[in-house]
Amino acid sequence: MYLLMLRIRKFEEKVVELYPAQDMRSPVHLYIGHEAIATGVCLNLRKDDYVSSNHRGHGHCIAKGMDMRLMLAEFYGKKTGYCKGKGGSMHLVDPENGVLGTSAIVGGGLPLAVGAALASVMQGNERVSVAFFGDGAVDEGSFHESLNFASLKKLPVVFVCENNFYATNSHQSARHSNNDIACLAEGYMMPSVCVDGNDVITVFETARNAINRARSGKGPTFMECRTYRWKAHVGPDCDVEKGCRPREELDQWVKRCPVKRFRELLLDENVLPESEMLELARQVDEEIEEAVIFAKNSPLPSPTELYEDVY
Amino acid sequence: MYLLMLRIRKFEEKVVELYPAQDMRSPVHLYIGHEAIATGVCLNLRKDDYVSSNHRGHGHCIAKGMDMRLMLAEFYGKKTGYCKGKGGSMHLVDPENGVLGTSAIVGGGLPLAVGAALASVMQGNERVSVAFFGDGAVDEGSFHESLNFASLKKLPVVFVCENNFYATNSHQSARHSNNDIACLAEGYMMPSVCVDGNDVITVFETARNAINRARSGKGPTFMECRTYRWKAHVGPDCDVEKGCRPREELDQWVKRCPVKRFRELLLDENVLPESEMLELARQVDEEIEEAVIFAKNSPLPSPTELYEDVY
Amino acid sequence: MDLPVDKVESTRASGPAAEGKRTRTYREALREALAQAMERDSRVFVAGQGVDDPGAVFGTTKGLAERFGRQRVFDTPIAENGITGIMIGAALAGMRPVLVHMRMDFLPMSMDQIVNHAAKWRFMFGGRVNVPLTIRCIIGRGWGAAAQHSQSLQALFVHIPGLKVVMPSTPYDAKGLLLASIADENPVIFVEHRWLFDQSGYVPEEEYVIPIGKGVIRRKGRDATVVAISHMAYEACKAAESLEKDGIDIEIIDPRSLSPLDDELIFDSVKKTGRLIIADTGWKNCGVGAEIAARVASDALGYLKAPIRRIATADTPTPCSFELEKEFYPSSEDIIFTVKELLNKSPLSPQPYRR
Amino acid sequence: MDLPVDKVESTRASGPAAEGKRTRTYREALREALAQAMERDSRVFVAGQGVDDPGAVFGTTKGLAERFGRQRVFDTPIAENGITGIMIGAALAGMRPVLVHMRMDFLPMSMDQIVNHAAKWRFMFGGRVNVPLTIRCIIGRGWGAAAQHSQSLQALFVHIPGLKVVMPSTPYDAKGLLLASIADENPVIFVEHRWLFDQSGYVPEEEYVIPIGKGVIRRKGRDATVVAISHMAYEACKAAESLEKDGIDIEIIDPRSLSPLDDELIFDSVKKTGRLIIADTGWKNCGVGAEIAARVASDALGYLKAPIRRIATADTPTPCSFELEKEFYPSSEDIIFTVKELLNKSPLSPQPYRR
Ligand SMILES: Cc1ncc(C[n+]2csc(CCOP(=O)(O)OP(=O)(O)O)c2C)c(N)n1
Ligand SMILES: Cc1ncc(C[n+]2csc(CCOP(=O)(O)OP(=O)(O)O)c2C)c(N)n1
Ligand SMILES: [Mg+2]
Ligand SMILES: [Mg+2]
Repeated sequence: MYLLMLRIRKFEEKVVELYPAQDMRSPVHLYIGHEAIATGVCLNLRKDDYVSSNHRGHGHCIAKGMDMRLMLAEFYGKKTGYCKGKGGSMHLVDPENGVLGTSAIVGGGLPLAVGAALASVMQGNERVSVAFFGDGAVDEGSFHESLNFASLKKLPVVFVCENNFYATNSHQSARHSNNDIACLAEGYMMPSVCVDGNDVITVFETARNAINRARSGKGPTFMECRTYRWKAHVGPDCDVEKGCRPREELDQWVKRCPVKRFRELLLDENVLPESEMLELARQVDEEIEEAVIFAKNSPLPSPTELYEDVY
Repeated sequence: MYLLMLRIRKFEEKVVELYPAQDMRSPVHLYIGHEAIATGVCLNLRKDDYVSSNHRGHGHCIAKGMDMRLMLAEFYGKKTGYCKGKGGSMHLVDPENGVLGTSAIVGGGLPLAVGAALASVMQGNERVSVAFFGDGAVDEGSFHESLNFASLKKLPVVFVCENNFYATNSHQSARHSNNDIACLAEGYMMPSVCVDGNDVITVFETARNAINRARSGKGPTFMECRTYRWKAHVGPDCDVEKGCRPREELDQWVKRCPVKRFRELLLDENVLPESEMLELARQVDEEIEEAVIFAKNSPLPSPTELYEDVY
Repeated sequence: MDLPVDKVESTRASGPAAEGKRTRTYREALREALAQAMERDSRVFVAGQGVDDPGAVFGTTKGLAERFGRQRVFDTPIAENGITGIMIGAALAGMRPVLVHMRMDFLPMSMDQIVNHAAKWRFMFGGRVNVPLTIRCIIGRGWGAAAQHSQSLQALFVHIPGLKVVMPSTPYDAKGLLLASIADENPVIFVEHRWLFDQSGYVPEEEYVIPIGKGVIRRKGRDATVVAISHMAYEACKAAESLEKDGIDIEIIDPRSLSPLDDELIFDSVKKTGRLIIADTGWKNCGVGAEIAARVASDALGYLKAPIRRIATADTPTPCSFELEKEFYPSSEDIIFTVKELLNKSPLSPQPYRR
Repeated sequence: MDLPVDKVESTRASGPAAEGKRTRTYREALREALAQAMERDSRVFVAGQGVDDPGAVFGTTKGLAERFGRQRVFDTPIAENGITGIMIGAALAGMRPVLVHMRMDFLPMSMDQIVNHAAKWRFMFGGRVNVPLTIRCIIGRGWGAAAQHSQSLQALFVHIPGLKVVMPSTPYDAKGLLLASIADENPVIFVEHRWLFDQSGYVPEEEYVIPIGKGVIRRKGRDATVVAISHMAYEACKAAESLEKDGIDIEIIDPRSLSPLDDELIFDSVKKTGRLIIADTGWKNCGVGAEIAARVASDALGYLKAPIRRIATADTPTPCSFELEKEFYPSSEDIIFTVKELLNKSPLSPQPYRR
């Protein structure tokens, strides 16, 4: 678990480092600050369980087992990337790991997860679907349509709303009549909880129950996970300088860093000694370095490949 | 009030009578059975208050003060109709009476009422908007988007859901995870009630409170009015023969006929003597007869009129 | 009216020619295709408003719920965008959904999922996934359906790479193209015309597919090429009968698929006749007629002996009044008028046709 | 790069010619138009995601919230269909909303309200009401925006009667057309190109409108007509410079409005040059180029000395990789290549161009 959180964090930090060189030409929406959510949820999932994700999807993909080398190659527009350079940072997919795809259309991914869950029921398998989405997706009609259908048909879906209080620069209070998203979701007659999205253990346990419930045919569950994004909506910079959000708000949330909190817990409880943590960090750095080398050294697609894969 | 209910009922009965002649070539969605709702709500409205309506809109239009002659002419595709024959039964409008238009797209009318309410606030006037829609519209994303926005901005809107349990032949239970629509609407932090939609007094009083609340700047209210349609989804026939719905269900609701109930109440309470009722009925029959003559005798539009009114 | 099927059908499209004897309606052909696809392939299912009700979408899904169960043939909430996305998700997870809409006018509700998701999924992800989804929808004309219940919006989908669009006009094509659409790995917009449901014609009992992208010559002729889409193919046949009496011999091409489009078939015909008219069920601006005209103006321009004309619905929303509907919808009369106009015309005398 | 404005502008379109001295960027021109419209008319308001945030939609709404208050310049939930409907409702109740989308890709979300409501409302109700709504949206190219954040979907709206569509390419036109759109009684889809925001040019301080439906000749020439839309007008100018060196003289027409389209201006040019190329920012199939080609093939066919060619984005969704983007997006190179190809061509030798 700690390894995974570290991987997501360090992967994104590497993107921050590399991006200014201007050769990763794809808009990046960084997951830094949200790590506990993807980690806590996905560690409960089987390889063949489904995940649908959004524009801020790197964390979900790594947590669901995708290869950082192929992800980074994709960001660089390389032929070796997950989508042969056609998707980029906002569009990752991996059928082998159950990743249905990341949609950069707000709210676009919810119905996909519901549909995969419908397929699971029709096929009589036990696969569970998770939809990851932001508080922005709650604004959309597809939120309502997806929750209603999933609950109506008692489908094995877990809705995971990563409420970071902003959609681009728009605060939740400028968009939602009810700031309590979990409560809104209750209207669809499914269990609905709101948890601290920066506490990986809580997320993990809540998700475990929800996923078990789904797998045993009892229907969908809604989880609102409150968290905060550290970086700008898009790109490697921080946006508080530009006046997008109050600095104090960010500072408060940085104090509640999900990685740090989990690290301290592990140390306090003597689960993992500091030395092993350092070793893990080193290992992750190595993996990422390797991914960077792989990505940078990979060939670009050739122009004629444009015409492939349309049908 | 009784006059208005009678007008709506008899108008629709006249359509039933005339339709088989096959010269009223426009799909009719009859309001019979719902009369208490349009009546109870609209009698609280001022002439310049707004109403948005749907495919089953005849009742709303009559209740909002529209002229049955021009309505019927419209159904017959005549130049003298409200829309010069371009709209037909499903598309009526009357800016003078605040009727924003009836949309035959399920859920299409809700945002229009919300938008008109937004305009009222911006213009600083006291106009209230009412959105009439069916239980089918609750399925749509626009329901969610409209309720959220209206409540977020505290707009003077009253949402009136005419829950007749069916959308075409599809029962509510095949479409809604939560059969309690009013409860679902509560999630948007607005007062929400469910009333007997066949009881015109209850509808009237509930609507009065909601409209007063809206007019005094306190924001939107949601009203679910339970009722039943007597005729087929579309057309003048009854659909129970075709196996669309259980006959007993219809019979139960016919017993609870809103017009009959109100009539009995008026008689019981000695508000209106039988003789005056008959006189009213006669008067309405006359109005409608006149409307039929007007509509039938009106000229058709000329072919070149097709090209007018696009821009 | 019977739609003549030229022998060319057997060479240019798959499947036998018309002289077979098993006759079915367009409606039955659709139902048979659905039933056979569901029978053979457990991944196929049918969803949409009213697919399991007594009306059964004009009878095209009649009996399917009883036969295959309500898990595979089910009604949906009126939530077109969400439901379309759910079908895409099911397709991604290995199913082959057939989503049914009573009217094409409801597709704009789900434009986001169709245009931004279904059409993009395969390409955007480098071909690693695909969306085998068939979206059936119905167009029509008449009886005052008016502006929101009458639109023939195929051009909106033809514009989008990643979607296929078909519009069968005969029972034979309806079955063969529906089976082909369900078997296709890509999203297909399958457009039916309400006025065709009662048409009957030869429909083999066994399963067969008509390749998506293959047009057919409905009638051979030498004086002008009329490309006629969906129900307009019948109007063109009617026009041909009348024109024949005046010694005018038109060739009728039914493209059947609009995306991909069998433009070679059209080019070959124009090379022969030198005159082109496209008769569509939808609007003209940026419509299917425009696309066909533009391709011919690019690749077969030199063969044209007269201007290219498009016949389409008027440049207005659909009116309700039958008196205005007559003016709004094109018919065989318009085809006859335009063919005659073109025969008297050199490329240098344009005088545009009203529509 | 400077976009030459031909004198013809002053005669065919309203407003003075280019030699004025007040220079503003496209972005500033848009902002100025909004500010002036709001100043003059209290019914005008601006809504959309991010219109009041520090980014201010690429700066085009900067300062408006402060100046006119957050009741008239406000952020909205991410609920495009509902919000569009709400804007329509406000327009019906006497306001003149300007709805802003950061990307045109989000319009499919609101297709129902645009196509089934805004476009229909006036006609369907016999002209008794109208929807004076302006929908601003932005297209662009590059930086791996990929399939869901890059679409240039104007053709979808040109197809629909009841909508107007404009695509200004200069700061002068941006201001004049935005003021015209806001003043128009009908829904207007106003399409901006991100690569134009920094362009600067003559922009008068006072309010002025450019009539919707009037194109402009950007460059006079005799060898071929290039109709170039939005940003492609710049690519065409670049091409013209290069072709000039080879002694080839092209005429460039910027239609500015796509619906209604100034087809007379195009016909006149084609009658002179005999060659037509249409360069669009969007897809080819049923695209704007198809419409223009079809009109010319109908009304000016006899004047053509060579096939009509369309230059458009490739027949694929938009790729992310810059290596593939180069192939996907057309540029001045494609225009140069195609012009030369056509000059060597008679109408009888088609050999289609790749795109
Ligand atoms: C339909 C649609 N509208 C608008 C956008 C532009 N947009 C991209 S991300 C975003 C904000 C999303 O916020 P949220 O869902 O909370 O996710 P977060 O970025 O906070 O993780 C917006 C408005 C979009 N991509 N899709
Ligand atoms: C977007 C859309 N989808 C489907 C339809 C077809 N349709 C017309 S009315 C209707 C049922 C509406 O039910 P409800 O809102 O409950 O109104 P009721 O007819 O019961 O009064 C349907 C599905 C439509 N008009 N619009
Ligand atoms: Mg957020
Ligand atoms: Mg109902």
